[in-house]
Amino acid sequence: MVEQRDPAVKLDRGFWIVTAVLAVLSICGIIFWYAVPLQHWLPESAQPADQVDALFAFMAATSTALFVFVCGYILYFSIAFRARSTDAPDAIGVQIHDNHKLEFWWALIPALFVILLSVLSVKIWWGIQIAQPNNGMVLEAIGHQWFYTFRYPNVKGEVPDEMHLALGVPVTLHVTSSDVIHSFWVPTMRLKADMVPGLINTIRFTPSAVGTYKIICTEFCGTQHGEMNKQTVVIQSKADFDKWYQATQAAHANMSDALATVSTGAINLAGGDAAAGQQLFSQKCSACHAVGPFSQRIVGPGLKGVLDDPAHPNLVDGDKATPADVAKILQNGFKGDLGVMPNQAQNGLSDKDIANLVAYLASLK
Amino acid sequence: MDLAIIEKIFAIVGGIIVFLVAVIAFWNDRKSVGIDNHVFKLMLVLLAVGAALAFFAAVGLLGNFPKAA
Amino acid sequence: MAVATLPHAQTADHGEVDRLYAETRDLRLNGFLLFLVSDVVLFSSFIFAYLYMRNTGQGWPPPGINRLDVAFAALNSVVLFGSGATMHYALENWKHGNFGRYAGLMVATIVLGAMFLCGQGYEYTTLYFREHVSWAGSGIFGASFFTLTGMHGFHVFVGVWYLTVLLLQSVHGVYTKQKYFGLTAGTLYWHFVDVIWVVLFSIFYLI
Amino acid sequence: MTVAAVHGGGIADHIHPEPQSFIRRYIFSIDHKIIGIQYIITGFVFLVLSGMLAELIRVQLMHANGGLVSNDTYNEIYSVHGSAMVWLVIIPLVTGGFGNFVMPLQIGARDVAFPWLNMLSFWMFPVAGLMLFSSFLIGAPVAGWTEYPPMSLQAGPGTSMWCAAIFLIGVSSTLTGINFLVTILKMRAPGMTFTRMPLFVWAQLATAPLSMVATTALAAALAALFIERQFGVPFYDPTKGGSPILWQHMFWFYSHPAVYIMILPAFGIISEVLPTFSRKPIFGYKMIAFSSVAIALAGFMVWAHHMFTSGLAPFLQLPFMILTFVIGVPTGIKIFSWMATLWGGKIHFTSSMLFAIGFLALFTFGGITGILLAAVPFDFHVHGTYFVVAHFHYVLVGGSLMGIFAGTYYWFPKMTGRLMNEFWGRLHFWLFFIGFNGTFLPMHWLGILGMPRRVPVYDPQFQGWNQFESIMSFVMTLGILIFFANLLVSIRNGKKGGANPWNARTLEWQIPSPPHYYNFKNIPAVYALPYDFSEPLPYTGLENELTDSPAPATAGAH
Repeated sequence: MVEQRDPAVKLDRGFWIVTAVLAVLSICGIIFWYAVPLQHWLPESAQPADQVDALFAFMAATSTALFVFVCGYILYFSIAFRARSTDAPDAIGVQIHDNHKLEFWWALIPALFVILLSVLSVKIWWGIQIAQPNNGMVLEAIGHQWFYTFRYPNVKGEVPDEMHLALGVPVTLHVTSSDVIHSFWVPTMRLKADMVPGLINTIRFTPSAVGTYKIICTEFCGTQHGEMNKQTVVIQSKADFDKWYQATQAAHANMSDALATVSTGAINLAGGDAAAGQQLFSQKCSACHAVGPFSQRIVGPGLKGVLDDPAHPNLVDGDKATPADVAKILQNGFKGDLGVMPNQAQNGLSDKDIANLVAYLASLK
Repeated sequence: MDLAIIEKIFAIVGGIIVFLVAVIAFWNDRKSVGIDNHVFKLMLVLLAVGAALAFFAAVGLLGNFPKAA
Repeated sequence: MAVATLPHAQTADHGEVDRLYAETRDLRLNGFLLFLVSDVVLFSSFIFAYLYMRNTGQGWPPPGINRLDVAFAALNSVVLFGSGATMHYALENWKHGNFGRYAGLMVATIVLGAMFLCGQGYEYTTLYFREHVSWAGSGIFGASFFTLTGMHGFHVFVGVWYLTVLLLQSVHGVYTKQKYFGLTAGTLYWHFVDVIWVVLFSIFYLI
Repeated sequence: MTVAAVHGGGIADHIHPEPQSFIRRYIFSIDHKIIGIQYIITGFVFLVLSGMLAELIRVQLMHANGGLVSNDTYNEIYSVHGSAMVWLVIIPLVTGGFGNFVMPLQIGARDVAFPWLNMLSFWMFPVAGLMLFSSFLIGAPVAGWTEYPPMSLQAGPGTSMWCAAIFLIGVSSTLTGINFLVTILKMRAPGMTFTRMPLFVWAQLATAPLSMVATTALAAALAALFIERQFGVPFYDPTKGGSPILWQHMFWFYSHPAVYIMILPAFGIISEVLPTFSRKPIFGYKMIAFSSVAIALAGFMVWAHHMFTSGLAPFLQLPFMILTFVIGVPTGIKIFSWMATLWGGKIHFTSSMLFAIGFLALFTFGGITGILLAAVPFDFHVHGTYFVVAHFHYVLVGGSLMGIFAGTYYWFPKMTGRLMNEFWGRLHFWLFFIGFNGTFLPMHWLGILGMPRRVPVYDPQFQGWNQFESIMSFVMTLGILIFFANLLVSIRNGKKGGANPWNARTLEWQIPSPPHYYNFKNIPAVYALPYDFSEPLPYTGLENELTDSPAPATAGAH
């Protein structure tokens, strides 16, 4: 009875022939992924890309082999064990329930594969996230609806249109956003970081091939998300890059370091209501600014006595701070040694709000 | 007397009472069976913890105090 | 169809009816406990959100907002925890047939629950009018504090009504000394509300 | 076998006379079988609606410059398509639909634990669906089914409607989870121990806690989004101190387990279909059952693998990556066991079996691309591209939807007493299988080469493949239309199937088709696993089920 229910498993010649064929097919697949790597279709333009490609080749090759075996056996079993018209209508298959040895092995094989893949992925992750050079040129990319701008050290303002990089010079790129979530993806670099408002993400790489490469946004960011793929990274030789860098520095020499403005006219500060300003301050400002001395920093400096404490350096034009200067910062935002402050477009303050806030700040002595 | 002090005294006394009641109820029930009774016992323990926390907060050992500047 | 007219109450003897009651009670008990588990998850999610926002690196409470008043909250907590204890003994007395003491303890529970709600109302008005802390206007502090405590307060509010209904039901003889699943469910719910407050009290007032 | 043994474990029968009015019988029914069929009909209606949206997407993408609809309309279309397919089609069909109809029959119960609650859960579902689709009237959500803030905070009023609709369907899902969990734990027929439960019941047992716990977490996230949109209370808005990443954590803490809510019941359906049509016991019963539970548990610990590029601390990426890889092990065990079930069988290629075998191939593919996506370095490259789109369509269409089709062909005779037409069923399979692969296979490649998802217009270099995909999607649609035609015709005119047309061995096939109101005249006793074709059926107490004799007077009343 027991023998009938669990007969010994006999694998016939057909099975071994199919296994051999599948093995050959798998090896062809593996050879294919190593002979024609991803680079063949999509060039590499930065240093860690080769590591990502190596990982992809490994995963694609092993998965192809696995998939060929699974599908091949399914197909073979379906054909070999189909019910034939000569079978009795109530014919049943071989009544096997379990095979602990087999189950052990096929639990072990994926487990080993997972361990191998983990080791390899962690190693390459290390190469991308940790082992990249730390002494790179620090750049910033800022996402907007629906374009990118870039900031370079010692270049005032934001550089539009193209991001220039020098071949072989390591880059530390901080990305963030001024409105909604965007993403910074250069397919040829195999690198991506989401641009999240209020958060700075960092990627590090070394440009490795001269050329012009697309930057693509992969996080949905509004109506024209699909068109946010027009800008490029231009990788140049060091000499060409330096030329561009100096020209840009000169062209931007007269720009304000403040972020782009919305309303440009001076704000009428008359009639500011300090009580309303206090209310606004607790909602809008207190996350970053304390009502304390200049040295009490949260994100930005403490604002007590901003208009008459000599400890407050003037941030706008070097003279003693005036209410108009403070209003200008609230209006235009600020970027400098002390941090980044959003401009009027981002903080959502009306001109009247700004007047109220200035009145409140003036009352802190 | 200051309102805060009255509040604290009530909280201290109440905390002790509730803590003791919860512990006694737990002890009386310790051998009961059934999933509902097991849940009750767990809840009583947590209740005792809560009462203890309230007590410590009222006597000033726990809680939000301005950090020494 | 024969099954459509099964007169089970006539054929089954009394013992069978009791067994049937025990079994349906078992189903309802398990269902009710699972409902409480999903409610715990709901609170946990908001608590996670609060702790996550709290740890985004700007210090807590955020500048411009004073620390919460621990002394009053401790008193209010003791009121709620006390109601948990009275509720527990109310059910114990019901089980032992002391219906008079049961009713007294139930009334005490309801009153203490209502007192807690009043205390919370007092705390909210103080925060709003004296400290200008509001739900939508005080950044993530107002958002997390009022959402979580408000959600809990809503549970207490529902619980007070629930217990009142249970008290009226038991006065009208809906439950017997043997069959009192509704009271068990009410006690479970009330304990649950208490224990959630233990957590909320710790994370808002103590840390 | 004594009467006492049969009745000994019978628990909590809901003994009410069968309602006679049309409304109480077919509209506000508390009978799990009717409710299950209601779920299936409603789910298929929403499948047609969101399938039409899918075709609009494919028509728009025929040209690199779009041109069918405006960008904003396109965004609305794919957002509603995704949300509806997940919450109004797959989840209600696999849990509410097949779970309701089949699970109580398979465990030998007369109904679920809380029939009235079951009705309530069902009626939330069409209401939520109408809310979601009517959001088109006031400006539907645009930010995809994931609705990441700040985009979702700025979008039109339909986004609040979306929150409310998904919240409602979430409550329905939670209640169903509680209901099923109590039913399976407490209402099995005597003798049906955990290791004698059919695998579909195991799958539902693994799914129910997921719907119960994870969906509640989603409810919290949705409530916060709704509150923030309507009352300006800051949770997610970075300009007010909130965090957009918080939403991603809360959303994916639900939505990763949700993937398993969608796929585990499909695993269960496959595990019933394969042994029946191979005339063989399922191979490795315990391994399949326990791996379902392992997948469900591990599903709670991997949510952040959807967020590798969004600023997760680098060292947090590692555990999430490795745990995700680890889920591949139980999944692999399942696939190998199904494969071994075919070996040495007598395979009957009914439509249901074709879909089950197609499921094996397509789900394996989708599972493998899932492993690829879990590797952080490769995810940096393909996150947010068409590779991801291709991956989850392989898992959800090639996996869950194929499972739903297999289940429909399999249990249709039990629901109606009639068989579906096999010729059209096979045609449906081949058109669907070829069309599906033609539509989604090239997407992997497009994603790797640089096509981001959620775009109404794209780089012209990808136009050729997109046109090919669109044409193949019409083939797939044709297959689905044939399915619906077959379904509608067979309800009236299908061949009579009798109680057990497939010679299947689980309990639901031992009673008439369609089953009568109380399911079982006598609650049977169970002696062994159902899948043993060389043995007699392991049930007693079923002698009267297929005869005309009236039920014994005690049937129903223990």
